[in-house]
Amino acid sequence: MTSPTKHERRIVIRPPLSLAGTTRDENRTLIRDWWADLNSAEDEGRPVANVFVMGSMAEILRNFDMPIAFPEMTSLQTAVRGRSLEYITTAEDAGYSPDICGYVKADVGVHLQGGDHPMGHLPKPSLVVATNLCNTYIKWGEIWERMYECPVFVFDIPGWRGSGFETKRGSGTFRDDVRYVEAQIHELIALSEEVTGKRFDIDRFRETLSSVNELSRLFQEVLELNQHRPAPFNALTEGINLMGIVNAYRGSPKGTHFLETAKAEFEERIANGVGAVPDERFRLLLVGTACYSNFRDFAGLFEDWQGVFAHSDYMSFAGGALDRGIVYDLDRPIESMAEQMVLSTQEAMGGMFWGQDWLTEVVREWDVDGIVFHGVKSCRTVSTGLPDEREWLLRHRDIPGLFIQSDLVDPRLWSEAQLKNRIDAFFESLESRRAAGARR
Amino acid sequence: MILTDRTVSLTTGSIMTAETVESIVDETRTIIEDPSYPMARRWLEEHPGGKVLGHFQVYFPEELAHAAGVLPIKVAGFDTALPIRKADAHLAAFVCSIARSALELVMSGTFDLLDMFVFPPICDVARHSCAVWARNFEDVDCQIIYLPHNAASPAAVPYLTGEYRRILREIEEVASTRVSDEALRRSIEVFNENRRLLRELYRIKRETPWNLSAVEAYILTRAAGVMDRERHNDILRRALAAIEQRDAKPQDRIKVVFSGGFCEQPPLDLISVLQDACYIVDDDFMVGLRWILEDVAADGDPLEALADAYLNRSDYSPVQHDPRKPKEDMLLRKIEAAGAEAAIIAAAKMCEPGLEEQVGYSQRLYDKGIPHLVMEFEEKSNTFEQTRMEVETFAESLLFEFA
Amino acid sequence: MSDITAGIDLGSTYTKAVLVAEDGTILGRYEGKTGFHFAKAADRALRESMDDAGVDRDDVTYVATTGFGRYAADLRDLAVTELTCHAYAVHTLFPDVRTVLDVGGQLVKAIRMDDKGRVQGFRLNDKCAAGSGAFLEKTVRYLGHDVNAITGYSEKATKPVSVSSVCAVFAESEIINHLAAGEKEEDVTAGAVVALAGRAAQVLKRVKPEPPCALTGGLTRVPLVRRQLEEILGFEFRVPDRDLGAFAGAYGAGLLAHQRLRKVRAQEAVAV
Amino acid sequence: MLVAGVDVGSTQTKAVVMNEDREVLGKGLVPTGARLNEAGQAAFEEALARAGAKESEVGFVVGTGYGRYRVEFGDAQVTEISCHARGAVFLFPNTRTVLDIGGQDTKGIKVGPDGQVIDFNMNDKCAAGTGRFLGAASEALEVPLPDLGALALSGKNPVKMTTTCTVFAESEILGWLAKGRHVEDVVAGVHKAIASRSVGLLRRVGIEPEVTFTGGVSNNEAMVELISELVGMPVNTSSETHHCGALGAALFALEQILTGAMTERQTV
Ligand SMILES: Nc1ncnc2c1ncn2[C@@H]1O[C@H](COP(=O)(O)OP(=O)(O)O)[C@@H](O)[C@H]1O
Ligand SMILES: Nc1ncnc2c1ncn2[C@@H]1O[C@H](COP(=O)(O)OP(=O)(O)O)[C@@H](O)[C@H]1O
Ligand code: SF4
Ligand code: SF4
Ligand code: SF4
Repeated sequence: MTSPTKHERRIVIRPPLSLAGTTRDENRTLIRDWWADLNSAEDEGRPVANVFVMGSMAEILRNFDMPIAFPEMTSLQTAVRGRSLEYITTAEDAGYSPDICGYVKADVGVHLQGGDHPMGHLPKPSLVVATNLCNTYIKWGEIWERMYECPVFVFDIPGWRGSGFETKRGSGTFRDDVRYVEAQIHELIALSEEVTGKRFDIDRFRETLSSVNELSRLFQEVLELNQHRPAPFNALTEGINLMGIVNAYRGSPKGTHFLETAKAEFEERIANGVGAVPDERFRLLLVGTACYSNFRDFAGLFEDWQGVFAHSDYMSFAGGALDRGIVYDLDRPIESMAEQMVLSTQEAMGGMFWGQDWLTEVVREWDVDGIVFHGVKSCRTVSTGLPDEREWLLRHRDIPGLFIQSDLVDPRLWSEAQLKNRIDAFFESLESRRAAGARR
Repeated sequence: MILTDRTVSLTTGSIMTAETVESIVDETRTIIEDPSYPMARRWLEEHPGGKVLGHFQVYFPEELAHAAGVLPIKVAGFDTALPIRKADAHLAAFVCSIARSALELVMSGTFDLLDMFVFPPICDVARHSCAVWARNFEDVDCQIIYLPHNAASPAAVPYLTGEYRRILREIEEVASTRVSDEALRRSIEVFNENRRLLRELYRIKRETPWNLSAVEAYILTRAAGVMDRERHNDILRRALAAIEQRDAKPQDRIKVVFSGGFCEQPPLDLISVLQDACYIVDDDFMVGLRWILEDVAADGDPLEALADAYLNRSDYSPVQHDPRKPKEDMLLRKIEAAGAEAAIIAAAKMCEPGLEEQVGYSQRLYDKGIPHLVMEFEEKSNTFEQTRMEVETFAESLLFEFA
Repeated sequence: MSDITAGIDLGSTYTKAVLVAEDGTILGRYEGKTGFHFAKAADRALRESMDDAGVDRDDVTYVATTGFGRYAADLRDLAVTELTCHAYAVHTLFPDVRTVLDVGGQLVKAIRMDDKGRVQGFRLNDKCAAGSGAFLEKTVRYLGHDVNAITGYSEKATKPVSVSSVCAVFAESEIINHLAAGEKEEDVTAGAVVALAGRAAQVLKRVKPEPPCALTGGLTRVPLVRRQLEEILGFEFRVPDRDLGAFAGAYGAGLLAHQRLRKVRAQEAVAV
Repeated sequence: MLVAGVDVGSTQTKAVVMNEDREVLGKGLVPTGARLNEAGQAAFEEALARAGAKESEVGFVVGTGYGRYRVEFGDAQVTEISCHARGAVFLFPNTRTVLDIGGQDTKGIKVGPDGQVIDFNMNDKCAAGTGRFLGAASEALEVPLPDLGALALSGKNPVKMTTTCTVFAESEILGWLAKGRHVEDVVAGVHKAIASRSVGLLRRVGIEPEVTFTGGVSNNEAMVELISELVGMPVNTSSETHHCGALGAALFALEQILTGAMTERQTV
């Protein structure tokens, strides 16, 4: 039961796989293209929209050929590139409190430094769409509104009203919700027409919807591959690459192509019995996000124990509900989109705020040994109720859970010794559970 | 039950002769500082079988509950009178104090008096709280009243009218009753009266702050959240009559507007430290109680009238984005209307919306050359030495004569 | 005879007092541990600074207190906050300075002021010991010395160790580990000083400093603090000479006492 | 054959030497100081001396405690969370909840009947309200640490501490004395602050009887009393609870010897 240390990590010889690395390479190309698109739009003076991963409105915005910037992704990239702290302190120097979401501050820092980002130049938004799925989105939008005087459209989707509450199709509340959302789709279309000077094209809209249907189907298939033992991919490390593309390329054929690539690579791993983590011993489920400022170390703390993340709730809520199965009805596109938005908001928020049932199901279907709840200081949307959820699952479902804290992007909140202590103890307890189970 | 003799006299509503502001405020203070919600319990004794609905900050259309004969009460945290014992274990460490207090009320059993609880989704923490509550508070109907975030959308009023109707149905179910439009209109009248009285209180504060201290005004306002409105109206009437008799001498103090009390409330002692150094001539303490700025129309569809008032005749706060009400402009207007020379831009510790707003406010005030003090507070803090130093320095910088 | 005022700064750890003549000349001063009793500390401070100046109680016409214990001293005629005092003292010493950084025992205070020495804005650090003078004191105490050793050690250092913990208690363990790893005492002390300067710079940036800036407080006695700040921020700091940096609060209080006295005198004149 | 457990703590290093019948033959306790490895060795040697044994008789040493990462003391390392759990159940077999208050961290652990960890929680980043705080109080008041508890028990009107930050403890304590409060009331206030913070932490794992209080602070009778009061039941402590982490480590060492391998984990 000794805690492993880094230098003990083993070198494993894997069978040569013909598709190895294809997903990673395509991911790199696509992300590079995405940046190039943002930058050329800026150079040519074309409008750029800032949107968020939960409710990107790609379905509508693609119609106007507006490149979409995801500030959460660009903030995350500052962390992966090891530069988030510099931006965060720039924002804090401008008066943003240490207790404000680090994504917001990293982004504000980039803008305050003239848009200079480690991966390119961050354009000024011409339009901001913020959904209510995270209320901080709205506050974030207001910051750009002040900086650039750009319109901020708050796209409001009532959805979730509380535990066990479903606004079922056919109910009066569902109709009210859909009508409100539909009205806003029309408002957003009108606003986008105004910003871009382009007309909305309903046929093109249908094409986008159909592409999202396809994307959603593939995404579900990819996630399910990880029900295999050993899990072909790590939902923590490789999961984030998937997330980047399904968000940035939602509604584009390139997005679906990418998922096909990933699926093929993972299937090949399964066929060859190759797992994401060599000699998988523990299967985990991540609730919350990773720590991107110390991404490798974070993953390493679990991999040292041969633990793999088979799934994460992040793949669900930050995936724009793709994992829940989106099926748009192309015969009544706008209405259908409104309905899907209400339903998926309800599910995504339910999973986030009232997640024990969904988590129990994942634990069973993905055959998970324990849940890692990662409270991130930046994000109250993800973290507020995690301790309660964890306690509930342990008490009512006997599912072991570990609660750890750090941050998405703020390396000052990273404390490896403390994390390691907790993580080691958690694995030790999983091990003794296993031993007790074997004895019985 | 912790009721003093004086409270009883207060609650009977008999107007005593030569009542002073101090006596009314003292009595009210013991009520609002008691986390057991003594007046709600008293109301339940007076209304056997009565139902109580709790709601979280900022705003809830209490008329809906009132019309159904249900007592609406507002959660507004408590200072050290409610130590947090159990709630901390259920929430992440970086969550504001009011969310903790609210959960503590549930877990400590104080909220056994509730039959229904409603959260407006004002922020990430409030929405989560609803789920946490529901997991730990199974006997009570916990839900979200969806107050629209796209306030300027033409679809918002019809949408909110529908949502009010939904909530009204839920309340009717809890109270086993049906609510008529007439009953709603009568309730609107009671609350219109309440809003008028509060406006009067705030007028006095703005115009003659020496006759009504910030702490007094705060206590009198906050009482609205913990007792029935008829009773509160009565207290306000008596207090206003007593204030009329006051004729204090203005002192050499700066006039400031306090911003940042829209959700979590600063402890009374903190307000008192602030008022030692300046006159707080306007503020957003418990802004939800005064959210609607004009009388709500008592004719037409009452639910629509309430929805329209919420969206279109209302104040502003960091938890609402309304392109028609840029918050800095609204604050500047408030400062001007109150004749204030400075502002205190506060935020509750860990309150994301409040902290973000601080930056916008202070930037604009800086540009306009309006002196302002930026500070954070926490409902549970009990030392104010640092705040005292800050606010005194601030006042010194405006009052001291420098060569 | 012209007026003499006393400025007494009842700090959280140290009490400082300065006797000030009308033209701003310093006639006497005192510094000692604040200890248990603010009132007693104030009495002692006044008495000893009078001894230092060779004047009697009757010569001191006005007493202004400042600092954490400013209200606890009954002998005061006036209480002013230390922010106002530091700003005014710096304004008097360096009329063109608009930004002051005061690094003391418990708090770091950054102050911006106008051309009259009036405070325009300020920021304090969170009340957490990480980055406070008290932490430095603890560090050298751990090494078996008192505060006076900080300066000597930090001047001798050649390569300060890095101290990354956010918490002073954990930082202490970090420091202990550095010592265990064979780092020199001076490099360890300097490491703690560097960490402190980094935090102080953070606070200063919050008030949007405009150079030239001035540095005050007990940590002006540690030249490395200033050098480190200058390196981080890229501009120069003025530090009052004759050790006045540590006495800036008391000096400011003494100067403001003169201001107040003049106003009182003027009013009396009108009344007569 | 003998085994040993060595707990290299942030403040004190503890060691236990045990035989195959799970009898403790000797204990060691030394201040950790700056040299973790030496402290571990010194405590180990002290325990050996008390046991009247030689190092060569010891078949397996498990290291634990905050220092185990730095020096990788012993033949294997286990976290102090697992060790305290195991040690507490060994000392008090009905233990279901463990509270360990050490020099710079506090832990709440929920344990199963075999001493396995079911759940745990510990303080993060901020060391406020840990054992070190008592040390600071003892220095500020010039009362020796072992006498602090008795003094606290005599305080009838505890003051309300506003900070539990170790570094600021001193000035707040002096502040209270300056206001004329009695030393015993101030000390009582200090204890109350730590106790309520620790029990708050313990609540996060849920408090189930019996509760065993371990770590250096379990030597303090006032803390034992206050914590019993706050958790609503008497808590277990004994002269062994300070050594609980080392004891648990020794038990793990024994298991290693008896079963050959504790885990199926292979080494390189
Ligand atoms: N002789 C000295 N050498 C080095 N540092 C000193 C010396 N005297 C004081 N200090 C530092 O200054 C701090 C006290 O600063 P001061 O401004 O007097 O604080 P306060 O007003 O809060 O008591 C001490 O904590 C110490 O770090
Ligand atoms: N005899 C004693 N009486 C009271 N408290 C003590 C005694 N011995 C140690 N302590 C307390 O225990 C703490 C050390 O506990 P310990 O569990 O050894 O911590 P660590 O493992 O982190 O070094 C000290 O900070 C001190 O407060
Ligand atoms: S609070 Fe969370 S979800 Fe919201 S913007 Fe920040 S990181 Fe994203
Ligand atoms: S204080 Fe702020 S963060 Fe807390 S519930 Fe209120 S608005 Fe939300
Ligand atoms: S214990 Fe550490 S983190 Fe906590 S307040 Fe003190 S110095 Fe700061």
